[in-house]
Amino acid sequence: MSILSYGYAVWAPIVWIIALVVIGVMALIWRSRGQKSYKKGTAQTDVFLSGTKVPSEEQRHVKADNIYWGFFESLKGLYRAMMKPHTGIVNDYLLWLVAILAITILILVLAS
Amino acid sequence: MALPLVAAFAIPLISRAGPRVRNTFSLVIFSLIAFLVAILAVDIHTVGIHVYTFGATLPELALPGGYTVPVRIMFEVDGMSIFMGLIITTVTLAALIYSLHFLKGQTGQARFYSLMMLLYAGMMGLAFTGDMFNMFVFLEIASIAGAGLAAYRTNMADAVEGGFKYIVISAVSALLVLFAIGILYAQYNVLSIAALAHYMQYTTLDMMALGLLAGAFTMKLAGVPLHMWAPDTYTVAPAGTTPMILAASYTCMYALYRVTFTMYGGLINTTAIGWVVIIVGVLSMFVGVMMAVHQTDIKRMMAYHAISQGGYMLLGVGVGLAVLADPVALANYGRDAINGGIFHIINHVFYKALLFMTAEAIFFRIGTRDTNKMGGLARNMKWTAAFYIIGALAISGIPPLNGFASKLLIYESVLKFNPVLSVIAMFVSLVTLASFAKVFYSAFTGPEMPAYKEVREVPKSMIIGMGILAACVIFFGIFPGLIVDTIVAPATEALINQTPYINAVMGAVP
Amino acid sequence: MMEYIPLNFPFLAAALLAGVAFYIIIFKRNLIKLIMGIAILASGVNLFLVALGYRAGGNAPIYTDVPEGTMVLPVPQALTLTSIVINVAVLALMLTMVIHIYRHTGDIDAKKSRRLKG
Amino acid sequence: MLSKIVRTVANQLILFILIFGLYIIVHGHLTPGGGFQGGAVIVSGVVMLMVAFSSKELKKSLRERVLSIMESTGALILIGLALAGIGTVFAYNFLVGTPIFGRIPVTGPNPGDIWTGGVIPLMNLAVGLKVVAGLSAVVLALALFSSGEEMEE
Amino acid sequence: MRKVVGLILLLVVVAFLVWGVLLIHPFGYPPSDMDDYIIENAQKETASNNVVTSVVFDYRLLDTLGEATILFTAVMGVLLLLRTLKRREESS
Repeated sequence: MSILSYGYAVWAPIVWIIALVVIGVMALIWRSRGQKSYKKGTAQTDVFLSGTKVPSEEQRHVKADNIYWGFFESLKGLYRAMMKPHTGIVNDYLLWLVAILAITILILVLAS
Repeated sequence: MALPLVAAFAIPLISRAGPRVRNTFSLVIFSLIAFLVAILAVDIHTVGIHVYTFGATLPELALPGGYTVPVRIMFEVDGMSIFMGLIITTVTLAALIYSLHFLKGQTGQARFYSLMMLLYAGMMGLAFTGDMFNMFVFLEIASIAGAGLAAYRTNMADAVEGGFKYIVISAVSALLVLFAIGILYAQYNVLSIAALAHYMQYTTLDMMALGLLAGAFTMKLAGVPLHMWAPDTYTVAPAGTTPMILAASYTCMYALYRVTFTMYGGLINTTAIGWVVIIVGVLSMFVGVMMAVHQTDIKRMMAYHAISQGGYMLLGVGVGLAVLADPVALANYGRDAINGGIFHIINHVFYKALLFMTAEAIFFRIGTRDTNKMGGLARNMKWTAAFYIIGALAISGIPPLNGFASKLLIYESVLKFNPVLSVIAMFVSLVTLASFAKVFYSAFTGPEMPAYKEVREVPKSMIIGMGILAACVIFFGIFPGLIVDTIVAPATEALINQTPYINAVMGAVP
Repeated sequence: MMEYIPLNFPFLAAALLAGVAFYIIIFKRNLIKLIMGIAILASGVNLFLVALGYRAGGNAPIYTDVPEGTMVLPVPQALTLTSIVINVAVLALMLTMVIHIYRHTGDIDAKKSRRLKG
Repeated sequence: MLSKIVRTVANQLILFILIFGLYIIVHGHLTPGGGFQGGAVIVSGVVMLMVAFSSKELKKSLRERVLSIMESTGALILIGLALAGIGTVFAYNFLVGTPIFGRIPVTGPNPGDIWTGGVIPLMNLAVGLKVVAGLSAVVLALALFSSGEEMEE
Repeated sequence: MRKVVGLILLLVVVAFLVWGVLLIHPFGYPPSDMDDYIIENAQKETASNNVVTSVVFDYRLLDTLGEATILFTAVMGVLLLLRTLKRREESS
């Protein structure tokens, strides 16, 4: 019923969910055995920025542009190459269509 | 035979919805249509292929008495067609419910709903028809309705631009399809798909026609490098209609499969075509996801993800197509690959529609799609955030949601075929998760932006529309075996083995 | 009866019309010219379709006071009729959108209307 | 708003254009032509009026709501005629053999008979109505929009 | 650069189209199974003299239906896009 089984593998979501619940319960138990001296609202939870004053929350929220900055920085060449064909011009789309037509017909005619 | 009732109920509704539409009226009629489609689905899965000839003295009388070519237009519904029909109906129902409140206070609602129904009718006809020229006609219906809907917000310049790009692309590809139909008609003087498949001789002209059809349909289903129109159009389309345009592009994928498998099924070397499809699929996956991580516009990112997920489907079906020749490999992993590719269509349409709807909910409330300006929205839009999490986990293949099941099928079968492709697929899935985590962090979490203090939750009908899709996503995730056995396996069988489709019409002809 | 034509001139004309249309829709930046190119492509396809159905020496497939003899094929004419109306509809919608683009960007150059890119 | 001569000639000419279009529509099952062609002819007459008089003048007589309702009724008649044959099959030509439009002509060349064709003449009329309404609505809307006017909702 | 590549691809496609249309049956002598049936039986089945009309409105009625639907769609779209924007809440 719920088991997706085919020739060489089996995927049973119910079993997976049960395992997830069990692991979650175990994690909660383990967490409850943590140290008790931690209290919210005290100075323990404040951000400590090596003495300098901490910026307010609005500044601490990272903008979407800055997430994965290193990823884009390392792949800059790839992105420059990939941005080049993405000109928002309709004619270019149709040129790509003509190119694909030529290649496809060539392949198919040669394959037959 | 519920099919003509569907076709007949859809179109008068459209015509009547023109002058003055009542939302309740359209809802009632549409739920009736959905009910009929469900009946038809059960009927098909129990009985088999249905053929309905329009205008003959008997519905089953495909061939005029003692004659060897079908003359009239016929609908021919098999497992694959009804599969697409179920997808389209569910998505349209959700989109209709979603749009009820979304359009509050905007002009031209009557025409909006009538265009929505027309788009639905075009997609259903495209999925059900068994006639090439009729397929072209329904393709045009879907294209025009989609373009008109995409340009709905005429006060925004980019909306009109996206609609214009969509209709230009659709017009050119539809004309190419028509040219191919003319070539086929010139050779065999028939227009029915089954009759064409029966008389097909794979001459050079047939190959040219196949090339034209494949190029045009690839353009419509937004496979790299013909994908550039998709982000422009998906981004600007108003809320309820973006999932429908998505479904329209996958209906074009169905048309491509129908042409490739059914009409050209007995081809000698399907390996070449299979590898072409595989290459297009891998390119779509990689380029789509790489461009998606880069985006800051939320709906644009989702559109690029739609492209990359379409690559998964093409990959799965392409593997199946490449091994269609030898039965051993087909029985070993090819069938599972096609299963995964087809199962991924319905999964992807559901969770991507859900994501588009959440994005439109954000746009509906705070009036921007730029993720740089968002932040802390989960405080006020809890339902939207929850639905977004469900959709994001599903699209990045986290168990037990439905994205994982189909992706697992694709991974395992492709691993047997060629390990490199499987590794690429897993990498793409990883980057997908990364990009959605990025948008979730920047949009929903974080401190409360001062500008969005008074942002409220979206109206109830939008939540209901999203909830339907979320329920479908979770259900398909929990019971994948049921779905695959009931609706996916018949579709795969219909694709792999085209003789029943042909014999349903041309059975009497030697 | 007409004698045998060695070369399919009407089909050639249709193919060349399609080529001209492709040239226009690829290289002309003006949106109005783009629409013209699509119209030319449509007319080329229609010519191809209607030329498919011609039968040598045939007369129109209408039995009202028709002279005896063969008839040309009726189905391609019906298909052409349908596709003509379809193209009329598409062109009307495209022109509407071009009017809106001109309203917004004051220009009908495809290079200028590229807010959505990347 | 062109000169008086043009307006007078257009006033006289529109009648003939209408008659010719109606003739093409009604004889669609006997002579070349049909609903679409006749409708296009009539719409050309409407365009001529629009050129002769200004489109604002025409807006008073041709209201957009009326046109839309006309088009919907045309489409509905077409659907209804197709649906009326559902007794046998959807889109079955059910009028053949009945006294109305039902006479079957002798096979082969013959002088036409207006009472033939089954549902085809009625469908021609419906399509003609639809085409006239739709295309004139499109042309009028385009003219008005490009001339700065707005068509009433 | 773009012009050169475009011209080459264009020439390839046009060459294929020309080659293809030269392979079609000689002009004026088409294969005609379906159309012969229609020409013979149109008068008996649809009681209409105009065979083209009988094809449009009887044999391929669904195409005509879809065609009318397309016209309807286009009119709806045009009137939707050219509607007045006064009573609209600015959504951008």
